[in-house]
Amino acid sequence: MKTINYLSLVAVGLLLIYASLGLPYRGDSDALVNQDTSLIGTPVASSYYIQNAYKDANTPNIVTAILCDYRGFDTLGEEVVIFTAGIVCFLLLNRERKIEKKQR
Amino acid sequence: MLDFIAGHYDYWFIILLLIIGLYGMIMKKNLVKKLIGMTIFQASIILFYISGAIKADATVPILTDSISNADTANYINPLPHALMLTAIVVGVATVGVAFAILIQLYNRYKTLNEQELIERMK
Amino acid sequence: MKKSSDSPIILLLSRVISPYIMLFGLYVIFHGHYSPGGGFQGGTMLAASILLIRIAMEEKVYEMQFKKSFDIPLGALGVLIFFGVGLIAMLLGGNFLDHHFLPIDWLAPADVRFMGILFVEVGVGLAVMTILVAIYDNLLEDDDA
Amino acid sequence: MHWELELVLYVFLVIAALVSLYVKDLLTAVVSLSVFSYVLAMLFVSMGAIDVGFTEAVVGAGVTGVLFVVMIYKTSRRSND
Repeated sequence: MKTINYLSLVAVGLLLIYASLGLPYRGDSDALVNQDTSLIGTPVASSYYIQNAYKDANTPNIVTAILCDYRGFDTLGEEVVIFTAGIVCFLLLNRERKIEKKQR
Repeated sequence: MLDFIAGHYDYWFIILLLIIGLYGMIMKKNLVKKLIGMTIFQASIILFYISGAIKADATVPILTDSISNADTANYINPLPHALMLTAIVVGVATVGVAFAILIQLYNRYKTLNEQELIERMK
Repeated sequence: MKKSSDSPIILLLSRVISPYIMLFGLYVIFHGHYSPGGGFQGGTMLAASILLIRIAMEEKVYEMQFKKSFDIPLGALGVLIFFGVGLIAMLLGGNFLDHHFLPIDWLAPADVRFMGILFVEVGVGLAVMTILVAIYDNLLEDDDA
Repeated sequence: MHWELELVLYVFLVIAALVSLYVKDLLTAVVSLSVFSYVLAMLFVSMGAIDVGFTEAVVGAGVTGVLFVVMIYKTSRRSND
């Protein structure tokens, strides 16, 4: 059983290394995600953000502008996930609920 | 050949980290060790996204007056940064839920070893 | 923890350092437009300053700083601030979370979006701070109470 | 993007990950995981992602370590493997 686990680890590693040979070079400015227009002629999102963040929101830090303005819905869902985690911890480990359960 | 290695060596380090995290998750018997392996796995995924965002001879994504933003090759791609920023904070919240479950398991079965846990659950 | 620490160095030093960490966290939240920072980092630093007092002191002392029963309701308030900013923009005719439609008339349109980002970051910081403190508090509950 | 600096940081990263998985005392493993997070934050900053590096330094090396220590305090400290 242990041998199968080790072999599967090595197999996954070799497969990922084979896949990494087709990735673009590191720091390549001409890669597909870094261009201004995509293959079908629409503007690429990150280039649009770099050019228009200061004009739209008066904010020099582009990451903040993306996080709270352009993609605010994403951040809202993420915050709901954090709040759900807090609620789950509260429900699993709270003391008052346990006392109530014991007295019953 | 040397150019190819210089362009790809960090992907191989990231794959090595991913394999280490996967090894911790499937080979270790202690549940806390499995959780540490999951943290390493998650870190390697975040590192892969950040590593794909860099551009040669570009600066950090905070606009200054002296560097023009009309040419987008002057600033690093900011979109993966924003996505991975949320992923890190979601990571600590999910780890908190895992801690709550581990504490409840220990209170009930008095062990965190996987095999003993399965035996005592029967 | 439940009992106070024995060492006077830890007691004195945590009491001195904690307000400065809290001040730097507030700076990181409100200066996040111009420098690295924002709601997530600043909220986590505020949580770190509260957790420092919670580790060093006993329960009676840290209840005076930040009450244990406040953390889930304040987290809900943070989520509601974020949601409310989006809802106001939607009620005034725009899309959900379109800060351009916020009712701040005397500012330029770019500055209205600036203020919208600020409100959102305050909500995110409040939620992250209280939820991290809530996870710590609930992990430390006694099991045999 | 100084490749010598990044190579050293990657080697430290792999060493910290291996130590935190191999050691038998769980408290040592958690301290090694904090070292891992801090080296990771330095690597992010060297790649130009200063916001992500800031977050990782505060969250990964600060709050996660505190939560791990509390969890080990409530359960057992020994590990068999």
